[in-house]
Amino acid sequence: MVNPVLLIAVPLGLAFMVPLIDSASRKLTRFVPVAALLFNLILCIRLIPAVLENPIVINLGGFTPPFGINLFVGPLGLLFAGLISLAGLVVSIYSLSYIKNGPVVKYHMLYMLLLTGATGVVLTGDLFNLFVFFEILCISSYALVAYHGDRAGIESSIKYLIQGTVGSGLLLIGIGFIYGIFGTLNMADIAMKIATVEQSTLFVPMILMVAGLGVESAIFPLNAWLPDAHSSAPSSISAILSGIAIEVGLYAVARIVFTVFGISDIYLFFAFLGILTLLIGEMCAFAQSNIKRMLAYSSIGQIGLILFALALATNNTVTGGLFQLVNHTFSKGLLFLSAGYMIYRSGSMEISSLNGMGKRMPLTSLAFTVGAFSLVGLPPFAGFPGKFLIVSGALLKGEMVINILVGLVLLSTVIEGTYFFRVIQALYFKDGNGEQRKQAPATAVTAMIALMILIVALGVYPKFLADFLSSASSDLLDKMSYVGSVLK
Amino acid sequence: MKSVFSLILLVVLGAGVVFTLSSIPFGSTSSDVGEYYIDSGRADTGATNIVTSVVVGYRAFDTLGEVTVLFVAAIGLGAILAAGRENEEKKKAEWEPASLVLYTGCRFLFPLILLFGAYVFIHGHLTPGGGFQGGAVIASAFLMVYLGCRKKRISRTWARNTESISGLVFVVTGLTGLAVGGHYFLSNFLPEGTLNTLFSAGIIPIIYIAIGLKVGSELTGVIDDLIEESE
Amino acid sequence: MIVIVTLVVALMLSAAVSALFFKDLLSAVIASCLVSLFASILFLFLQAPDVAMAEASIGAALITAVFMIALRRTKRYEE
Amino acid sequence: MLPLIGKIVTSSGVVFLLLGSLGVFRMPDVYNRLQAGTKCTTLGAFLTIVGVGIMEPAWFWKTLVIAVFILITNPISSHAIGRASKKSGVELCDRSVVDKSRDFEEYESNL
Amino acid sequence: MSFLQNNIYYIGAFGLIMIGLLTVLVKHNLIKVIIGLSIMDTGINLFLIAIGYLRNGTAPIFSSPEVESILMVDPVPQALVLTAIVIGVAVLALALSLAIRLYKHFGTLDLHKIKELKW
Amino acid sequence: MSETFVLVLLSAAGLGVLLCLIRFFKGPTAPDRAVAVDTACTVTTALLVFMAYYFKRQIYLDVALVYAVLMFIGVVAIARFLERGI
Repeated sequence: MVNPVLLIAVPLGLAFMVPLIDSASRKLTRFVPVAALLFNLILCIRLIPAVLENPIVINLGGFTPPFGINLFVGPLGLLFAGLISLAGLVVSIYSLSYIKNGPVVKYHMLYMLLLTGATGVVLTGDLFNLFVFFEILCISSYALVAYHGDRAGIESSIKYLIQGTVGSGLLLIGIGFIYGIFGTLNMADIAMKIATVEQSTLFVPMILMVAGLGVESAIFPLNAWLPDAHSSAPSSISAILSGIAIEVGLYAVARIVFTVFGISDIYLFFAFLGILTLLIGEMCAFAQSNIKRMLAYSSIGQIGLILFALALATNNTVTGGLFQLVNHTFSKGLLFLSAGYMIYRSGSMEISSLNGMGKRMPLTSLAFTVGAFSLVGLPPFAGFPGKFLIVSGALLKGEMVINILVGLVLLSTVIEGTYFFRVIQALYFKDGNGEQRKQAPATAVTAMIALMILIVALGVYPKFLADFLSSASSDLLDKMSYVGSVLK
Repeated sequence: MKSVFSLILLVVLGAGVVFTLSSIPFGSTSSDVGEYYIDSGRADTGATNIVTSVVVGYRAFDTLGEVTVLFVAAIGLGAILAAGRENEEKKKAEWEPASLVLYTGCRFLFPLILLFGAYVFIHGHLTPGGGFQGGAVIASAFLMVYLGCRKKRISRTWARNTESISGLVFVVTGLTGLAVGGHYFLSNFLPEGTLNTLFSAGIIPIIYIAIGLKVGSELTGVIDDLIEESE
Repeated sequence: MIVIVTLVVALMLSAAVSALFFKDLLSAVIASCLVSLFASILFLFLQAPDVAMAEASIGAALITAVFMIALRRTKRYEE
Repeated sequence: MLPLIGKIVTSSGVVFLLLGSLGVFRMPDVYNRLQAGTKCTTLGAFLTIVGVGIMEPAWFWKTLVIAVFILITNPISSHAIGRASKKSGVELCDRSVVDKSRDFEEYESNL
Repeated sequence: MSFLQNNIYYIGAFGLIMIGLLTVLVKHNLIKVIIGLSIMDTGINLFLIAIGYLRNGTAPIFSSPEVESILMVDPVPQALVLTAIVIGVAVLALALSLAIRLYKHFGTLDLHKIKELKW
Repeated sequence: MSETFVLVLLSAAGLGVLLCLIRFFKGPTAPDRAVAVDTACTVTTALLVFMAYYFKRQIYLDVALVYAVLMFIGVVAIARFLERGI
């Protein structure tokens, strides 16, 4: 059996090695992230059978939990790690040709470290360790948002940094309270001891931690940074931030709320929060004329939908939510990547400037269309099974409040369809100027085709993923088996 | 309006905090984990400074993450300062040279402070201090050189290579532990030696020296990047 | 002993408040340097010499210098 | 015997420290404050720290290192501040009688 | 007196956190905001250390034989704070470099005057 | 006896720091504040050595040493900023 700690250690070692590689050969550095993520992907695939049997618990340094730090590689963690390596691999292939100017070596290092931080967050079983890896994720994304060094990038990076730093401060205060109350930092240990203290004392730490993580995962009142940051970053980074970073934040929220605290009284509150985030995201997206801002607001909406699905806490809805999450990573990545080259070609981010793009860049436009259809949830693509599972699972609960919320979900889908259709109309049914056909570079096309194939394959054979996802959802919801497998 | 709103927010936060703090009395609770570390930290890791044995022994993975955070910040700072620099007009900032007293003093103190920094991180497992503090002291020594005589600069390639080699030493030590030390990443595979001597505590001094060099060269690089910005 | 601790805490808080009010950013930075100076005394009172050392070395000297460099590149007075 | 000597040395050092701080508080302008704050506190800190070393003989060498460090660094830093305040245009207080730095500048400009 | 003895460190820590947060929320000069963030960081560190304190305890370092029998304070928060301090300085350096770039582009540090992007 | 002795000296040093701090708040110019911080740091170093004596731990002297070294660098940084040196 391979050791899952290599998922973190090898990319870190490679990242530390990049300056040495750089002094040997400048061309080689661009391929370091590709190599590291390929390695991670292969490792994840090799781990699947073992993890489906039993979650793997790795004690780092040989100290048993709660005394040492442990990694918990369950189906959910492995799903996220695999998703990160797959999406990261595709985007790193895309950015081989997309990133040409500026400090390229530093871009690739930061990119790799961002994904390593994300992997660390999803695998760790220790609260403070989660904070540390979260900081790696956040700091590298602050720097990457400002990568081009233009006015918008710097400004949005500042906004992001201030809000993110306050958020991580709140998270650290929450961790301090948790340590003061329980005397331990191991998540399984806290989950076991949670019944021994009064629930009212847990309220403030939980609010602080959820607020801290909520800044990164863009839950409603804390998402002011997101549209700016996602729209002014380089497109490859927008794809990663939308597809990976906020999902990882959501994972951390879910892990803390479900597994560590597990207080079922407040789940409905999170469902409301999710619906609020969904509606606000979709409405703001509808009002945008800038395509990247539109996609960024749409990410807020999708996060709200996934939060709603997770907060209902039945096996069906959580499976649907995770399916929607996978779909969002792929399709939002595809949307940002294709939009990146369309913006590059037309020189403007306004939707009106994309008129007639369907003739000038047919493949890129096709990729955009596939991503949009999949995100809306049209049947042949990967978005459909996820939304179907969420809606049917929520209706199965049979409560009046939840039925109303489901109605709002459907309404938001309609809004989403409308604004995506507007872009597609501009792409195919409006005449633009300049008819010369010029395709995106080969690496970018490869990345987009790979994502399209993944989306269609998941839409056609949802069963392929759904089985794995249902075991992942039981990993999230079944607190006792988590505790049992960590504290043997 | 905004300040009133933020005051209300702070008052609510403060009330919640006071409520929760009442269940954490000051200075009387002790955690099981902490007691375990104090009781068996010396036997487990061989370091007399229990904080060190927690930082580089029990929670070494955190430390790896933390070194990475600093690394990320140093690279990010370099990227931000470098981005778009080429298409800006160069402006020569005038600056006052340091006085002779400061120049001589800095030249005299530089090796002493460097030595002191090295002492701090080499003795990390015996006395207070360790990689971060020692690294910060070393970076301060270089900062003092920049303050005293600005023309003297350390070579960037040298600093970068120190940084990446010491980072690699950390990761490779961990992987060696994975290979030979009973299949645990970062496990202590070297003999622990006698307590309270310099050559004890297995891999802890090695890791602390690596951290010290890495933190020192990274912070020096940060200061160097910032100072270079105006030239 | 408690009197001295209270004195240090009061001085620390007043330094922090003055950092909020100074229009001269240089003074505000010096005030924040004082805050971490007093914080490191408090860390020593709380029996944490490692942390006191780290706070003194990083919080007081390095951060002050970095702030100074940044102030040099930007503007000294808050408008 | 040693503890008593240590106590006397330490107490006298603390008196100097207190006087130095009082000087910083009371003096009229930067240069006078610098004067009080450096000379008094350097001696005061030296005496107190070495006094502690005398009270605990095992610590003597380490305290001596700290004291010598203060002895070296304190004049340099106060020199730097003094020069900086002169360069940044802080005037002497109106009761001062001699300004060697201005005299020097006049002398240089007359050359 | 016993109130002070029990709470003075918490008062100091949360005082710093509140002052820092207030600075971040109210001030609109970027350097001031960054100073506020650093003050808040210091407060959080003080809070974490105060949680681990044991009355009449000593530092968890077995440097000499006579400390064997004395109570020792909790080493875990100290280890956490060492990490948190370094993370704080990393964020601060990044923020200051962004501030330098911002001043180069906009010629001001006032966050209210910078409205390239609508919120 | 010994305890009260140390406490009296600690309070005296604390009073010194307080006086420096009042100068810091009064200003009026930035160099005044730098002087106040410089003096406060020197007094604080002495105070830290006292605290090592009070707690009877030799290892705390290292903290005082770091303090003495790094305060110097911090104050020099402030001074160099004032004379436009960085």
